[in-house]
Amino acid sequence: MEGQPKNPRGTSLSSDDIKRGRTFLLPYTPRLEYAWDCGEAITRYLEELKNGRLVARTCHRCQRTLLPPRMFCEVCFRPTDDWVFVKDTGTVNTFSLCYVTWDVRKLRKPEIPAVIEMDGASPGMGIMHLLGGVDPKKVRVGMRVRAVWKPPTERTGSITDILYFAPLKGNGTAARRKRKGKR
Amino acid sequence: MSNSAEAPRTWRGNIPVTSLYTAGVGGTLFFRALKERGELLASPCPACKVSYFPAQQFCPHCLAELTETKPVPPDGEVSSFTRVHLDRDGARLPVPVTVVAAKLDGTDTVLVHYWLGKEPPRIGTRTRVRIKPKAKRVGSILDIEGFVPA
Amino acid sequence: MGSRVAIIGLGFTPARPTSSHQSYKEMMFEAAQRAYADAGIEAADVQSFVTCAEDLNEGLSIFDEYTPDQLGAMLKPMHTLTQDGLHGLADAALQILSGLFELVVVEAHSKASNIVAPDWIADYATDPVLNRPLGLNPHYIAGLEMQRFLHESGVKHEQCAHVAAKNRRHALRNPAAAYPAHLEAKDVLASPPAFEPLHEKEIARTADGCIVLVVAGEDRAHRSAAKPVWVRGVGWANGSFALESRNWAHPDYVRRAAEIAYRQAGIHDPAREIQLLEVDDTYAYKELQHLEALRVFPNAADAARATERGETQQGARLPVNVSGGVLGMGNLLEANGLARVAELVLQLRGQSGARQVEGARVGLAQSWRGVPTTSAAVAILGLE
Amino acid sequence: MGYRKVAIVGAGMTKFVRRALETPRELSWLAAKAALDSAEMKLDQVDSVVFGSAPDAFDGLHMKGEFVADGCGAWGKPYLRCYVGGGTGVYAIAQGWLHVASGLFDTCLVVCEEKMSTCQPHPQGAFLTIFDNFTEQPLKPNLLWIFALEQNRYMQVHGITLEEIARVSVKNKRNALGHPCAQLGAELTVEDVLKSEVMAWPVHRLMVSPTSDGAAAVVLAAEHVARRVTNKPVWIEGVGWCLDTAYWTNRDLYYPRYVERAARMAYEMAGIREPRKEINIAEPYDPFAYKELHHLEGLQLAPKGQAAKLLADGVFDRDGDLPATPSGGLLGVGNPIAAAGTMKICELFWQLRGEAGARQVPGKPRRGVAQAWGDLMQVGTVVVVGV
Repeated sequence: MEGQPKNPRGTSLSSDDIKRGRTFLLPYTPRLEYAWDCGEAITRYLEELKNGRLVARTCHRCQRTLLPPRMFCEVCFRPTDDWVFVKDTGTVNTFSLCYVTWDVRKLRKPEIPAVIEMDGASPGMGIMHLLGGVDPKKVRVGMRVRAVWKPPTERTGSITDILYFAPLKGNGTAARRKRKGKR
Repeated sequence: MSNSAEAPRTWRGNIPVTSLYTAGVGGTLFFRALKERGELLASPCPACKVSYFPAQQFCPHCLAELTETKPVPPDGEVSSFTRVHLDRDGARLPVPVTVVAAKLDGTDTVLVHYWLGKEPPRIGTRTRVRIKPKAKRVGSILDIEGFVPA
Repeated sequence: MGSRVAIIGLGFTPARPTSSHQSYKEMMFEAAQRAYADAGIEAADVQSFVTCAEDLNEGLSIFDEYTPDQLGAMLKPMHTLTQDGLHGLADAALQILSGLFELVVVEAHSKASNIVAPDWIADYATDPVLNRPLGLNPHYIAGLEMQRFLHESGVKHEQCAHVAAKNRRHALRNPAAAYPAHLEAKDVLASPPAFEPLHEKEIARTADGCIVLVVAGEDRAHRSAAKPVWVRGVGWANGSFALESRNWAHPDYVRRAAEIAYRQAGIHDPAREIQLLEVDDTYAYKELQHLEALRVFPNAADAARATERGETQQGARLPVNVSGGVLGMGNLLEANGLARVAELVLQLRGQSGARQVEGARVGLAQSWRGVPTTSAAVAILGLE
Repeated sequence: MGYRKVAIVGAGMTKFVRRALETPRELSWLAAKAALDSAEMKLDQVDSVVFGSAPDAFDGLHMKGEFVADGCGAWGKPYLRCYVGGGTGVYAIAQGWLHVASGLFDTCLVVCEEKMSTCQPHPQGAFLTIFDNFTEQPLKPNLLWIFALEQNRYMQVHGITLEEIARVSVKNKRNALGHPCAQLGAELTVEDVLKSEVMAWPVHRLMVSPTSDGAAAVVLAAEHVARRVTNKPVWIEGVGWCLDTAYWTNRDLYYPRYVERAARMAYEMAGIREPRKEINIAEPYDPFAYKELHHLEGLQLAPKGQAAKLLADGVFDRDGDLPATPSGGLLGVGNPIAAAGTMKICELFWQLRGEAGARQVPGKPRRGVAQAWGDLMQVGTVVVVGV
């Protein structure tokens, strides 16, 4: 028996079809431009990056330290309470070796995006950033890393004020904290 | 940007895409006839007794496939018009642009395009589509220059 | 399962031309906190959430991602509708009437001030093949529509100007409105032409703001802290989107949406059974066009004459857009419909202060999604 | 549970292709028409319409839902466009279910469409902007990052190997050979997959679904209508959806708890207590190979960390105990985002009616679950259907 869907339609166009004028194509570049209000939490976060510090918010009810900071606790649904600084060292939770840029150009040397759990924030509170100053083959989950900052005069108040995170000296995965792994 | 942690900040960004549109099945038929033969194609829906111009693949009233196309004459009448004073940046145009919606004879829908007459149009003004010479046609709605007084 | 649906909580931030002190998340959090406090509930009590937002008004490719945390919706059923807040209210009603949930939150907001080139965003909504190559500011579509509307209805341009003047004046009494002004029809007509016949002061300017509703099933509503405002009917519909095939003089989709809402509400004679209207007036002529489509007046010319005579202003027989409408409060993008609903809730509860309409028991809210759309929704709210 | 009974009575879809000639509106129309035709229904029998689609930046249309409405048959009808990122294609069926279950409508036409080829130079331009605008986009992330980060975490926590994950690609692309709409059906080996280019370790090219253009649609009807138009209604027994926090770097990505929540909601509605025993076919979301395994665990169809082993044992093969993705999935049929989720619903419709032809799962399956996922590793959407 012939299966469903029977005789499906939809016309595939190859680049040759387009060259031969099988259809007409119209390019258009929209102006999708924004100036987003950072608000209280992100303004402070970005300003502190300029100072070479990572700032978080605490929630007194669930006792968590939240990074990136927010003015509300998403677990307790209440305003967060205090600003606290967390360290610029942390532990790699997961990573990738990426050979493609955001606009799909190939890279010979991979970028190394990672989720890094920051020391001083609550367990599991990571941020996304890049790893650097490390042989890609040697990157491991559990690796201890430290932020490498731009020089103060070059900082603009952006997450890119941290160039990347580099391995802490003398660590392999030895400093891996015990909460890693299955839950 | 202020150094003060108190001053509210904005962060600028964009969505970096370009869109490349196909004319579609109906559009390809329509634009090919326009480009190659200078013809204006409509597609009638026999069930709904509506003639769609420009030609399209299906009837939005009943979802029937429109398999037939027919050329229509370039003559019709103005159903509405507007004088546009602002560009897409919101800036005032040096010369306002007049745009009309006009219904071609024998069709039931309108085409929106530039008004090329010196005098402003009125609703009901008889009009005619002006098509670019063949050498300049590429298969676009701009192969039509606009509407002129009939 | 209750067979009726009520609004039991309302929270909002005032509409303002800008809101640079808050991120969109902080704005939503503030409005949600107020709504939950108003309803006497905790966020944890809410079973399902709906946000109404369009990606390209937010500037993010999947805005749905960023909606749950500031509403207390983490790990709950939540989804986005890329439509007006009134569509969101309709969705909440579906969720409740299906028996799936009894407490649903609807949110919509605008951070229009964050959009650098708003008319270019609207341009990106037009048909890329047939219309966009003309390279026009997309508001021209309203100019074309108004011209045809004036022609078929016999409404005079000056009468449209009265709508703009009335609604901007109404906004003077609404502390949540972004564009209050002492304006007369002649001032509106004297403003520069924009998309003739439309003049600049006939076009609503955008504003920022957020509105959150707590919606409940009947049993839950009877146990609520606030006086329930019943959603007696909610309808929504689309017309043909194509400029080529749409109905240029009559927004038949508004009529269709109203038919659905009236049928549910058991309303036969809207002009008699409804005491208060909040309808879309993104462009001044739209209010008149919509009053006809809603069958509140036999035709737009009657609506126009009534407006001219002051019969639709605050204190008169049939007040329309006491909140200030979209012209007076500001165009809140996807939040426009909820701004209309918010006004009805406050009025029906008797919480509207200086602009309180006495004796209103049934109100109608209507939204339209702006150019180039043909999409509208209607809700009938009442005390019973 | 006392819900109004709602059935799927028709299904249809377009071919999934790299670049379609059709406009988004025409693609939607093709699918809507095919679904109505399969139920032998006319548009005037449709009371309400639901549309689903992912980012507007793909099709290149702000308010995409408004633009395509005419193609979905929404002229003069109540019309909602729902949106939960990649989870949309399955959620849209829940949205349609709400329309009919509420009692306000007797029928609902659900259409999902995506035309990714419009987006230039590559759909990645739209994906860049799914990340947080303040704290993540300045790092110039691409979509592969987040999948690679999640896959690595999943592999690390459970000790899963790349070979085990590659088997998903092999199975799904092979299954797709039997699908007339498929873009990327293929007979491959695990070695082929592992030898394919590393895009973002541990993700290899053949572990990634393609970008596609396409549409899919179903017709939903209340019981009295369903019984009139078909003798083979497929009932919607359960729907579930769940959205996790946007702060994805604050969660452990090794397990999709939001899928579990969504599945439990749908199973409770369907009265399912032991999903592994009571479900005959699964169509889990497979935009990347590991995702199928991840989702089978979230769906409670495999114990945590055990899906790879069950796959190796043949459990998820078309003739296995619990066939998973007999359609060929996103990896094989293609991935026009929202349409791909609805394609999974279409597949269950045809499978449960015994109409899947070369793809037919043996043993007269009676109940199936379809699932999609979306946003920032964040949304689970689940629909259970049965006959």
